Amino acid sequence: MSLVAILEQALNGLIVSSFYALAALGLAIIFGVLRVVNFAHGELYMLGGYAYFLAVASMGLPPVVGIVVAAAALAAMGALVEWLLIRPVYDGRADRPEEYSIMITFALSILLLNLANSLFGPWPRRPEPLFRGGVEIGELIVSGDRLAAAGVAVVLIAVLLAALRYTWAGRAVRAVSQNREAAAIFGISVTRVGMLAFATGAALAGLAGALMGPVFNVVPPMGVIPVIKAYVIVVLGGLGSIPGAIMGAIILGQVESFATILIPDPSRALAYKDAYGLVLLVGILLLRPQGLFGTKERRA
Amino acid sequence: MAQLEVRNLHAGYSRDIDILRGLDVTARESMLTTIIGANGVGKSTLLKTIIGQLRPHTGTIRFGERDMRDVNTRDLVNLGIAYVPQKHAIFPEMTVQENVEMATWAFRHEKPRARSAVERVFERAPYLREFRSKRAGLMSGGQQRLMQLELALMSDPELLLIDEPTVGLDPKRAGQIYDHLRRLVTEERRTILMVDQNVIAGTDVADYIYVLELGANKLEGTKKKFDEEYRDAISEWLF
Amino acid sequence: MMHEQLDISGLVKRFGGLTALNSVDMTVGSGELLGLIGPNGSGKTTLLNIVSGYYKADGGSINFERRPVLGHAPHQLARQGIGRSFQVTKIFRRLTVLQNMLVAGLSDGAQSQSEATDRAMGLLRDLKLERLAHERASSLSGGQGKLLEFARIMMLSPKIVLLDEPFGGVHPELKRFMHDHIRKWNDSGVTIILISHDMGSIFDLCQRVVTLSYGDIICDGTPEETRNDPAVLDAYLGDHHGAA
Amino acid sequence: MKLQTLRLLGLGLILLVFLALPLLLGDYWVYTITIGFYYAILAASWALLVGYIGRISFAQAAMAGLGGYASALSVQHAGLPPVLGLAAGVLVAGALGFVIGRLTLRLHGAYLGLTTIAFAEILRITATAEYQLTEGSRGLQVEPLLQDGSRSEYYYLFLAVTVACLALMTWLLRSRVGLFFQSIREDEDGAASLGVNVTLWKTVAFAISTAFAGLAGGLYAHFVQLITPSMMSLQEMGIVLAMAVIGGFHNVVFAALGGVSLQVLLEGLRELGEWRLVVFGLITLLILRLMPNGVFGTVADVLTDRLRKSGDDK
Amino acid sequence: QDAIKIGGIAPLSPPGGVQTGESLRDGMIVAVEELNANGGILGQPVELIVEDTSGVPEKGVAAFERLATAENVVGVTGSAHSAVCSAVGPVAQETNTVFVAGECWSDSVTAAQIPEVFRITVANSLVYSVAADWVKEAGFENIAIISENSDWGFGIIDVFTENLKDTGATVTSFTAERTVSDFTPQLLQLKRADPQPDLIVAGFTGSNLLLMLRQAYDLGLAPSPETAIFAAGADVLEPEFWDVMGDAGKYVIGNPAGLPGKPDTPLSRSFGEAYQQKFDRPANAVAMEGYDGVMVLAEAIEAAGTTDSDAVEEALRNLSWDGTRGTIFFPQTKEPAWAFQQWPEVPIFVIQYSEANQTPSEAEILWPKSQATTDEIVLKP
Ligand SMILES: Nc1ncnc2c1ncn2[C@@H]1O[C@H](COP(=O)(O)OP(=O)(O)OP(=O)(O)O)[C@@H](O)[C@H]1O
Ligand SMILES: Nc1ncnc2c1ncn2[C@@H]1O[C@H](COP(=O)(O)OP(=O)(O)OP(=O)(O)O)[C@@H](O)[C@H]1O
Ligand SMILES: [Mg+2]
Ligand SMILES: [Mg+2]
Repeated sequence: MSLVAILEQALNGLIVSSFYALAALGLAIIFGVLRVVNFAHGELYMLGGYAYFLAVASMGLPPVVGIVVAAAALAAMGALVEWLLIRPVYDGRADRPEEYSIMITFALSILLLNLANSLFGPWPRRPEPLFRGGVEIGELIVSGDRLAAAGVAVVLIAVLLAALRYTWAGRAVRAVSQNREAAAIFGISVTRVGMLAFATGAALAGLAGALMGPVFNVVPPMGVIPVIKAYVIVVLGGLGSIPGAIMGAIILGQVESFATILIPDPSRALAYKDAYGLVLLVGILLLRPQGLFGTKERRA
Repeated sequence: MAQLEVRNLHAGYSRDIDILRGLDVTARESMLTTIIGANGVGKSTLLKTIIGQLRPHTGTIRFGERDMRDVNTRDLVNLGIAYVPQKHAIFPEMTVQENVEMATWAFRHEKPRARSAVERVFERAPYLREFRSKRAGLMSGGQQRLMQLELALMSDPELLLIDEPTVGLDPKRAGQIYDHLRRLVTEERRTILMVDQNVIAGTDVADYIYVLELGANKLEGTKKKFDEEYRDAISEWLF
Repeated sequence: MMHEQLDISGLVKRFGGLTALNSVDMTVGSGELLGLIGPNGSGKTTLLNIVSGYYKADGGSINFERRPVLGHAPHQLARQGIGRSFQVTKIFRRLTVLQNMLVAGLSDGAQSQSEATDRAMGLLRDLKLERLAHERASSLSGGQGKLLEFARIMMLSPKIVLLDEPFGGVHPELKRFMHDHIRKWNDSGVTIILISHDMGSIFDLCQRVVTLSYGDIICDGTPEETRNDPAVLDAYLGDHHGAA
Repeated sequence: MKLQTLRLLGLGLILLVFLALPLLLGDYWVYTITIGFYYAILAASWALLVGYIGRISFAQAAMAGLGGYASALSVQHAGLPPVLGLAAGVLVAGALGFVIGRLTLRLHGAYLGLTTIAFAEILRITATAEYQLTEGSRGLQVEPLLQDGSRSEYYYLFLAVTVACLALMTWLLRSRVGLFFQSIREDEDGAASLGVNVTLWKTVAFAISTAFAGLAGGLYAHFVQLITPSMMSLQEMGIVLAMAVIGGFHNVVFAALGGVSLQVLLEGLRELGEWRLVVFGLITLLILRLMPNGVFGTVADVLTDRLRKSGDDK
Repeated sequence: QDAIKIGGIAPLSPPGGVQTGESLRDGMIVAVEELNANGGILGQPVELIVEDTSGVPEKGVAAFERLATAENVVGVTGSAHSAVCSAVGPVAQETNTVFVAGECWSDSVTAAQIPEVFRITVANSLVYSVAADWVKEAGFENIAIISENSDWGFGIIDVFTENLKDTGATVTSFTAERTVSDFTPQLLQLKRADPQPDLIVAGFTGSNLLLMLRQAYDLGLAPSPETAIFAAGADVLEPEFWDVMGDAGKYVIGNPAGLPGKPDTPLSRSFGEAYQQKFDRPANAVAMEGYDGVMVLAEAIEAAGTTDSDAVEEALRNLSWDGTRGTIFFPQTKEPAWAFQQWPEVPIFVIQYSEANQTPSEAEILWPKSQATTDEIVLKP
């Protein structure tokens, strides 16, 4: 393989990583606060894609506005879901909060996916991207929509990281995730933070869907694969750890990019593409059950 | 006149079962009031009802002018109330420093106040300094409890509600805590309502004592009255 | 007739830069009732966690009845007769109180279900928990949880019991019950290591007291010796000698 | 005691209804309910794992698929009779369950859930990609279990196996093992301190549960006579999950009833066309939210409550 | 008056190819409406019952079961997934219900030689040998096939490899899951390959086919002067293709098993109009198969004069009916195996879009030579 070819694959891997990271971010935040793995995240992502499509293609709004619309719509949706379905997880109404949260979000994902199938129909849609055309970096060509999505993703990730670390809202989010009772005693509104976190997570899913829609088409099952990658990433990085999620995304992007072309049997190499990350995940968990960046707990 | 008054309180964990059955308790201003009673009589339940984790079935709870029946736990700090629950309430995955900062949440926008509150903690509890950048959940049981007591004091509460202040603390530190609570009452004129199983020490620092039995009042009186009249009742438990 | 039942030598445990146990040597004879005290963070719970298999050691060795302890899983040690309680209770919240007891009673397969139930009910009666036998453990008060945990280990019929702060939040009256039980247990030959900050209980119950401070044993002697040891006074008791 | 007899009576009644159904229904519904039995075993096996030992797995459908493939392939290549093929399926699924249980010992909650998704997807992708062996997504033709078996013969066979499986599970969970499972679910460290072999039971629970899934998958494959990787998909897993939840996943019998009744409901909703799955998702969501013990669980709770009350009155 | 029931099966929910499924179903609907408008079959009204297969064989089997045993349909048509068509064959036989397979191309559907199974669409061997002829004629030398790992996908690879064996052309193939949506690593690899392939065959369906085409275009790989791209999935025939692809759809090559208006008969024209009017979109090969499927069944019932299954089956064997795409009949030859009850004269075209937003009928026909609308064997951008 020539150097250019290697670079090209690495670059593609990086771009894909930023997509994965974007899809995973919201998941990590929601888990971070509510200790809920949002199994409906892929469907929220898909709804973000449709919101963007409706805003840009049907209402004729400019793409930038479309992205904002998608994020806002999904934030509202997230708040609603949190209020209606998620709240029993932490207000003591659910007898088995952990299982409840897993099952309720899984059920929600079934509902949303089928609802989208019925409402939007099977046809893929391709809304106008933020940028069109190709960008040439030396000999490497990257298409504009991908680069735009990747760029926005990187910026978003940076902003979010800073927000979590340096703003009070971010700290409140972390505090609530660790001890709800203590948070309430110190004056934090647990329900508001819970809703904020879920709405933010959903908005991030929506953003990801809006940015990815023009790249991978807007279609009801569009969230299924990315969300599995997102799971892999957040688990790789340690659930709830944002830097972990980013590392996880980078690793996964490169593994998929290179494994697909390095495995000698080309047919198998591609057939197993979606399995590489899963195998990696299983491998890493066996060595470090808390993920790459997760931390151990005191036992007794 | 900010005293806490609980009148004819009925409360519990499910609507149809009263754990507290007509309880009357008053935490008088600038006094340390201690509640004692057998396990499961409802002491913690009383505190949880006062701070709004449980809703009273009937009865009244007043703090000064404020009707506390529909209070939300998150508003406690603003009302000048701090609460230390029986089980640990800290943020285990945050560092000690971050825990201390989180305790200033309610007045985070008053920067000088928040800053000095943080500084005071580390002055008062130098041992916390060593653990400043260590995750709080990794400290020993007693260390966590101590930190939690410190956190509760940061907001300069008028009323302090403490469920078992010294469980897990070594005798030296327990003694210091009792001294400190005493000082808060006598020197800073704060009001404290605490539950304590450490009957001797807990009543020793108290101004006023309640004894509960099965969700209702059994005995009450000033420390003096207790020392004089109810010694026997207490020693019956002890020996 | 006493022999060395638990033999700890050169035990080291580090957490990152912090040395929680600094080459601890200690032997406990069969049938002893030993108090383990020390300031907060001195390493008591850590020691217990290692002896009962929850933490790995960074150095040293432990033998229980001449068999090595390190490298064995907690349940194996429990079956070999090492029972323990937890400073922060670990009760099975969604099981009933009785079921909590039965787990301990049935885990070695030696008792039938009805035998175990009878024994459990007897113990619950002693600890005033009988009324709650069929309630979920999540509805116990803090002190009742402690009692349940105590009762649970008794079901296990251990040879040595490690109790971590068993009296925390327990009412004096029931504490007396617990004292009686601990003595009875001990009289029947069970070795007991008692961690507690309740000096009354320690000095009342124990023939020998070991004091830890910053991972080192600073005193090992009778209650009398311990009470008057200047190092212990300075590090642990302060001026409130046995206030509790 | 009275409660116990009534419970038995109720179960007997349900069994009678199932015994009578083929006499009342046409071939198609008999076929549908037979498939419902497959889901019943699968949902019950999942409830065994999640409800009792608290280990969430999303690999149950994949395990059924594995059992199906193992059985079908061993019949095809090793020339085993289908009954032995089934046994092979049970063994293979149980063995892989044991391995997964062992590997994921230290994981719980969401980590475990996500890791089992990984295993499930790896299995499904492998079944699709190893075309030469499995015929990929085209599907593998499978020997019938009964030569020239009629619809009702299959029905009664499946009913018998389902009842046997449930009896076995119930017996296991009523024994001390069930208690150990639950103690592990509540607090692993606490259970270990009382001598419960946490490692062993967690692994065994996984293996038992997947072995049942493997059996269900094998039966299904030899009944439908066709098996494809889509049987191992997460979508399929979602349906199994919904069945257990709707029935009540705290109890294997309720979960199983959920399996049969949802299969029937799903067929009954065919009129709705593409909205069928929407309605289905909505029902699952509502039941989870409003009746966390599931339909049958809630009904049983209410009935028990009534009985207790009326008992008190006397 | 009892209605005569005709069953349809089509993928109407994922993971099936829902787009194709809907076209197929809509074609059937047009046929049934036309039949009823003309007085039904044997004087009885016709009822169409369409079941969803999700493109999954077991579900297809269940759907067929239901149609045959619960609805008692006279015959079933449709499918759109080879795996489903193959899977329902044995059920058709068992329930003695005829099945007229539409839009499933794997050889194995008819190669099983089940007496109840007839096919009115192409077999892979039929279509790709035609496509292979075109490839030979065009002189492509390095061919890369990326296809889904389904019966149909593997079939494409097999037939191409087989037919181009003796031409000296190299055929490289990759297969992937139906759900893979990012082909960039492979496409980059192809782009850097030496020599770069001159033809890429995209053996996918649905959104993923469009994604692959799009990604190849964005990377500047194909369609380009060096590399042509051949999209095997039926999705390139739908108008929505252009919504998604825009200009990137220009110069994409497709191979429909029939083009509306070819042959230019009154029936093919009237069907095209009725379809356009009812569904507000142009008909395509798949819709024509849906229509033909129902009509073939109706003809057979009419010819048999009864709904008795054996009689209908016999009537199908002897059928010769002028459908939208030519005269349909089912030879009884068993050599090669797939030719049994396989309509041999399915029109097969290789078309290439020369402008954006063309319908398949407006595209240039490259092959068969006799029908070609351009002299070029392949158009280059
Ligand atoms: N979460 C709960 N759900 C139901 N009942 C509860 C719950 N918590 C406590 N109870 C019951 O309420 C009664 C009072 O409990 P509470 O915790 O107030 O006791 P307490 O006086 O604080 O005892 P302790 O000194 O042991 O902490 C007990 O009988 C207990 O069984
Ligand atoms: N898992 C852990 N990770 C990091 N540090 C730990 C861990 N467990 C204990 N430590 C540290 O080791 C020291 C000893 O802790 P340990 O819990 O043994 O104290 P202790 O003697 O039981 O105290 P207490 O009386 O407060 O319960 C403490 O400084 C604590 O911070
Ligand atoms: Mg209490
Ligand atoms: Mg300790």
